[in-house]
Amino acid sequence: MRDEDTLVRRVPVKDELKKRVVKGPDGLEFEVDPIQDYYCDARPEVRPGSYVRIVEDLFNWARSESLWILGFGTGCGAIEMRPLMTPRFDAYRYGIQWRPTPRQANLFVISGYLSVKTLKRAIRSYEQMQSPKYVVGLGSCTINGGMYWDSYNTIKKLDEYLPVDVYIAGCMPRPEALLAGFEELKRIIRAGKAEGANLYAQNFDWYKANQKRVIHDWDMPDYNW
Amino acid sequence: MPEGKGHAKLKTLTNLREVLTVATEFERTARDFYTALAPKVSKSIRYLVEELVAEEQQHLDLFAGLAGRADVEAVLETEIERPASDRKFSDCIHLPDLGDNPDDQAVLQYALAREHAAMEQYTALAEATPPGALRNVFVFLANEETKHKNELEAVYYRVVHSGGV
Amino acid sequence: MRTLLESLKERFPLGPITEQRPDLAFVTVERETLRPLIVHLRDREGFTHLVLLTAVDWIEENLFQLTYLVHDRANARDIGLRVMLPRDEPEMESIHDLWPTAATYQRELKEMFGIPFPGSPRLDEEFILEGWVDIPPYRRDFDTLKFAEENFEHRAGRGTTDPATHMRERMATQGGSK
Amino acid sequence: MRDVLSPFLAWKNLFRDPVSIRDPLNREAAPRYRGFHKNDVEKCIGCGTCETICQNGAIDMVPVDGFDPKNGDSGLRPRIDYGRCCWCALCVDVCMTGSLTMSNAYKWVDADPDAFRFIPGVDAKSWDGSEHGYVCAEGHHLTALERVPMDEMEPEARISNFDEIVAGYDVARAKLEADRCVSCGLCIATCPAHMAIPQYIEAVRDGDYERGVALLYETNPFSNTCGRVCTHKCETACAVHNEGEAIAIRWLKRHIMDQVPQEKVREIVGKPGPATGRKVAIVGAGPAGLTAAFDLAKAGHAVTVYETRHAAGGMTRYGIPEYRLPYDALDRDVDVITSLGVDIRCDTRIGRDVAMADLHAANDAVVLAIGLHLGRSTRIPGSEHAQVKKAVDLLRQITDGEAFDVPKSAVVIGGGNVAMDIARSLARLQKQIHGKVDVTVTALEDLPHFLADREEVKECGEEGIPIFDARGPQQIVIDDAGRVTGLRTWRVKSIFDDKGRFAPSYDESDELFHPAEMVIEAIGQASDVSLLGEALTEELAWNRGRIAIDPDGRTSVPWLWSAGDCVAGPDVVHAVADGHRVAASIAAVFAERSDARE
Amino acid sequence: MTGRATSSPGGSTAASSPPIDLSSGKYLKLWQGPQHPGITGNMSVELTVCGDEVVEGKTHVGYLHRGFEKLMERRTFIQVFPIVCRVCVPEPDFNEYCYAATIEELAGIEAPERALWIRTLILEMGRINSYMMYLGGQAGALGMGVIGQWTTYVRDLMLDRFEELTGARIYHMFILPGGVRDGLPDGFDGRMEETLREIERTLADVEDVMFHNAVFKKRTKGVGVIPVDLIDRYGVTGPNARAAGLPNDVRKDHPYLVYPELTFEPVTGTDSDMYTRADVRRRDVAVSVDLIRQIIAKMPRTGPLTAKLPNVLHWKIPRGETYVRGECSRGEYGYYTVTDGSGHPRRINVRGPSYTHAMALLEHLIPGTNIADVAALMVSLHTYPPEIER
Repeated sequence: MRDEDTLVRRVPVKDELKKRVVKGPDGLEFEVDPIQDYYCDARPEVRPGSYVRIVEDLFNWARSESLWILGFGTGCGAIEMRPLMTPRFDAYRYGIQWRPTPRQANLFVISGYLSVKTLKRAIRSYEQMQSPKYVVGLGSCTINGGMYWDSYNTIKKLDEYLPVDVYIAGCMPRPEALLAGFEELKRIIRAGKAEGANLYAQNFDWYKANQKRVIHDWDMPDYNW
Repeated sequence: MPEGKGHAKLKTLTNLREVLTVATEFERTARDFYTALAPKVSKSIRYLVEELVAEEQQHLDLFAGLAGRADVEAVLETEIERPASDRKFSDCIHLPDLGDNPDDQAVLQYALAREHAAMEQYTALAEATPPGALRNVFVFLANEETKHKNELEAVYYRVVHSGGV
Repeated sequence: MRTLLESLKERFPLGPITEQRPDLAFVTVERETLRPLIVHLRDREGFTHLVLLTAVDWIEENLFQLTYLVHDRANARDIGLRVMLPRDEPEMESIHDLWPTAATYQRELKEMFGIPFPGSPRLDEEFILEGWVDIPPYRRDFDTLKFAEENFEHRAGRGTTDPATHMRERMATQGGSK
Repeated sequence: MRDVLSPFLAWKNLFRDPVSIRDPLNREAAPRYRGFHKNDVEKCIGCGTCETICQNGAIDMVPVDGFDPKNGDSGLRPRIDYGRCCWCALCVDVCMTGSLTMSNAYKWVDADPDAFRFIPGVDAKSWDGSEHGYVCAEGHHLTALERVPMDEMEPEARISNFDEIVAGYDVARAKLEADRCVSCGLCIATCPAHMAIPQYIEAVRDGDYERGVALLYETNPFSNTCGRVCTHKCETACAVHNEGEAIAIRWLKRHIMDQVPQEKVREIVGKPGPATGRKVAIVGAGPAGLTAAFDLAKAGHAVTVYETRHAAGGMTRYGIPEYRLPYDALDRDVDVITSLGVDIRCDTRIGRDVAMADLHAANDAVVLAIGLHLGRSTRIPGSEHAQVKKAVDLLRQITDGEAFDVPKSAVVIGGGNVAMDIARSLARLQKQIHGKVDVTVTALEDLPHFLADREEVKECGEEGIPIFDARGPQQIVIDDAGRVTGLRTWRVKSIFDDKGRFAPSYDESDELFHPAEMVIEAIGQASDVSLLGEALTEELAWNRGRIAIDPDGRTSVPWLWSAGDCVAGPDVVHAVADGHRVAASIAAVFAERSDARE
Repeated sequence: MTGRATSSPGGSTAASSPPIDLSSGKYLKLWQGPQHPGITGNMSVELTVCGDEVVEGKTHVGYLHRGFEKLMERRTFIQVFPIVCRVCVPEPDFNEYCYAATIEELAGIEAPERALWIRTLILEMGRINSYMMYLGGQAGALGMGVIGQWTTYVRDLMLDRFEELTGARIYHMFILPGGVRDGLPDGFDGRMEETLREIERTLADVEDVMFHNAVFKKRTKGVGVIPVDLIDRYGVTGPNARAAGLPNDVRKDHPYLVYPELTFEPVTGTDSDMYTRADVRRRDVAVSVDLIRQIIAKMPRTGPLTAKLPNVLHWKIPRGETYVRGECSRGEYGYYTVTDGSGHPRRINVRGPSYTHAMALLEHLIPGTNIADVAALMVSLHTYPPEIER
């Protein structure tokens, strides 16, 4: 096990993130520490389910029928999302649509391999999404590295870094397979088993340790939303 | 079978009791013959003779058991026609002289001839017997001898043709 | 192509020449010759298009090969200029002033091979990698599989059997003395 | 104006039928689609070529219940990790049996990331029965199926002499042939000596013959010999054999030896180990005895080999004709062994010149590797006649150059390699002396059950020697003057019973007479164990006619080991393997004794 | 300070330019991407804006970096074949073709005639797909979602043709070194013709709705002009160069595969702005449609599909180096392959057109544009990030 602190320090902090003195519009000078001051840093919390089972079931049904996917094509699998958004496959009829920002999305499709650089952005995007939120791993490379199994720049097991609800095999999976994956995810949500966000909160330290082990240039707060 | 010395038995009809007696004698002499032969052969091929002793003893026991069976008992006195192969069969009771130190091939050839005669004898007897318990006995015996002969054939092929690449 | 190479030979000290195709030749040149030669090719001979600039690591010979591929549109031909640099001191003159786009190539070479091109814009900024802490990954002595195994988790439960070994072990026990 | 109105043309699509696929969840992929894998596990041989070619490291070869390793089948089956696979189908293209294919199924979703791993054909999947999916295009092979031909002498050219028939590969062809190998290693277990076949073939590919020689000598000091006359069971196990012609493993081995000068071979083999003071006597200078001698000498033990014949080599010299194995090739093998200081005493017969007991007394261990030099007789009527010869005796006479009256016509009984050897040797002599070949071969077995190599049978035919298969010899006919006139045979109706056991039955009506001056029996051989003497024979444990040995080749008598044809049956490379085995066993016993002494 | 925005032709990033003082309060940094709807693929542009005018743009790539060039060095020559197509997702076949061509050249292998025709067919099919994605993206970046709905649909029809021919939708893995994997399936010609007709119909609709659209014209005409003297200095190729009036087309200049036997003229434009580039690409689709018809009509239907390869499991290629290029939808695509006599490539360098277009060129064009136009400008250069960082 490597010492994470050493690793972070081996990569110098970018100039713009260093503490510095800034002059405000009113002419007053003050010090800013970007990482501390620009973000709201707080740990995620476990969201308890509703006390009434039938209410929770209703919520889950509603959630399952409105999968809003974050429009972030992290890897090559993103190209098979395009047909789903268009009339031929028309995923909208299944209650699935794409949203441009994490705030509006509850499903993050990791469309294939994640390079370390993208992993960092994917984590931030994921953390900005509102709970309950779900993650689908698309393609072989999210399962065990896929054809980039010996690459120095891609992670191999997505579930080390983010809680994954469903995996879809293929390289890359066809739109039909994606739909099947989403249907499976709906089933899991309806069964109340899509607890990714809570898992992430529960095992936050474990996830963070894993993330920091591969992201050497860790210049962001542990959690920001 | 005190008076059962081969050719004297040359009459057209015989009965099952007689056939069984001759057969039992046939196996007994064979067993005794092989038992006596064993120490004479080289140790390298003694296994062959010892196997033959065991095999003949097994047959002897089989025939003894057969004579005691109720269904066989009932047909023991049935007269049947003596088959043509009887002569050859009876001949085999005569013991050959395989010499002082017979080799494996000689022993096997002799054993094969014996089994072949026995097989033919029982097959012929079975054919001469009307269907029924008696016939089943002969068919059974014929099968036993055939099986034994086949095994010997296989041994023969392996021993004699070994190295025949 | 032959005549062009002949005329170049008269003007510049050229190393070994490989005529790969009638429309493609590779020429080895000294570090100092590269710039005057490439300027000549660009301005006099019509090789105005810099197709690519990349490096090859000949670690056994302790050399980096820089390949500058330039293209002459009018005559549809290419020349690849090879510059061999010692691996332990691989610095090379920048050509971003000749082709602004060369700056990108040089930035990549700096990052992936560790070859510096002093004066090239944004040379030391991270380009493709982020937070890289090992030796430049395109160098031959960087073992990507080893790196991947040490740094990333692979899914457990895999394991293979060598057919020859398996057969020898299993068939020996099955067959007894034979 | 047009630029403002034109966009409204989009509204015309209101009247089009929707293009949406009604049920995308159950849409079938194209017939060629590269979907999930299928494997015909009965056809699969577990060669692991799919694993080798997979650039994703997605395939593991794993043992599967119900599939035990056997000749040409490792018993392993591919397990595919869909966390790695990229569906490039190179594994399907390269599959040596065509067992691995793809369905056009493509849907597999699971919440468990560890679930995406399966053994196609073993772990039942919904697409196992799928008719569609990717298969390798007709004629598309990633490896070459046809064997590179080797030059050999035409029948007319070879029939009048004992020159070696096959020329051996030249370097270019050897490289081509070596290139066909997929390095799966299925052959290694089948080779009795477990030679490093893929590795030495790789040495041929690389043109590194010295490495090749070193590899060969790790497991076989008789590579000149085995490179020519090995029974090459390895080639029956070859993965390429399934869809094409097996790699010419034997010829490649020979090719390596052909490329390296003898001095270099000796240099590669090296020097004997430091002397240990132990002495070993070996009876019989055949491949088994000499291999043991080689190993023991390498380990530093003093080895003396006793050979009753004029020269070393055993059956490889006295049983195999020169045109298959030239004596100088064999001599080169023997030369390397003697160069290690092994003392071969020819013309020395145990039991006559030296007693077994003396060997025991003078040595720390004795190895019996006496082979099978006694010819068996059919013992049919007439077989005692002087003009009825045993093949092994005749072959020995030919090797030793002993003169005998070459018959104008001869008939050979037997369907093994020895029968072919004597028939073809006699044919050559006939051609030389009488100018005309007249040899007939009759065999009990039918052609498909011949024990002889296919090439031998083929070449026999080419040389004008007719083969009558499925003929049971009944009588050697002798005329009134006491001369052999020929052989009478019956047709064999069947040779094996329904259980595959030997049980010949004859069709007596189909009788043939094969006229000949001489009849040669080549039906089988036995070991001449008489040299042991009665006491030792009695002392030894026997196993169905052969000296009983433990898995290491050790007999029941503690100082005596036995190896080679006399215990394992006839096969050169088996004899070599045996030689190694007893040498290892002896070395282990010596080591134990040393430990005990300390 | 704002003068910085109209950067000199020496390059926006020239070290001589005065630095932008962030603490002055005039400037704001905006990150467009990687998670951003106005970005092509997984990349990002770091914008420095003054008001709504962009004064500096820096392209950041590497989000899709898998280290292909490194991975290829670890793989045997046949093992490289499945991995190359992943370098470019929307138009993967050029990787397969260029790789196969360099390997064939270095190993002295000639692919059979029939395979060359099928390769050409596949490359043209891929070109149409790539353009279709572009048209949708270009329109989408300017708020015209419907075009993308149409073009993605016809692209999907073409994917069906790909699927029945190659056995895969996206990564075809069909052009092997030495040839192609299989011939055309039964009835392919007819279905292809139907698809082509659908494409032509859609193209006509696109022309009406997009190219004769006042909004589109206003947003794109005169914007993002690449002066012709920049073409070679910035390594601009393909439609980006042809829109400036240069007839640069590798298919014509360096004819490869069976292009010498096909009749076509490179499509050029004059204004070199966003509109012209889009228009050049739209007309290029029609050229490809015509080429496919010619190929279908002329191609041989029998004959071998692959050349005899050495045993691929231990295929070694003698030392050598070469460069093979092709004209992909975005410009010059090429593979520079170096072999060293071993069983693995020594080095493979992939020259994707986006490398120059999305980096130096984009960074040069961005200053002075409006924030809202950056996305459209990026799209109009038609860049695919994976081929930049590989």
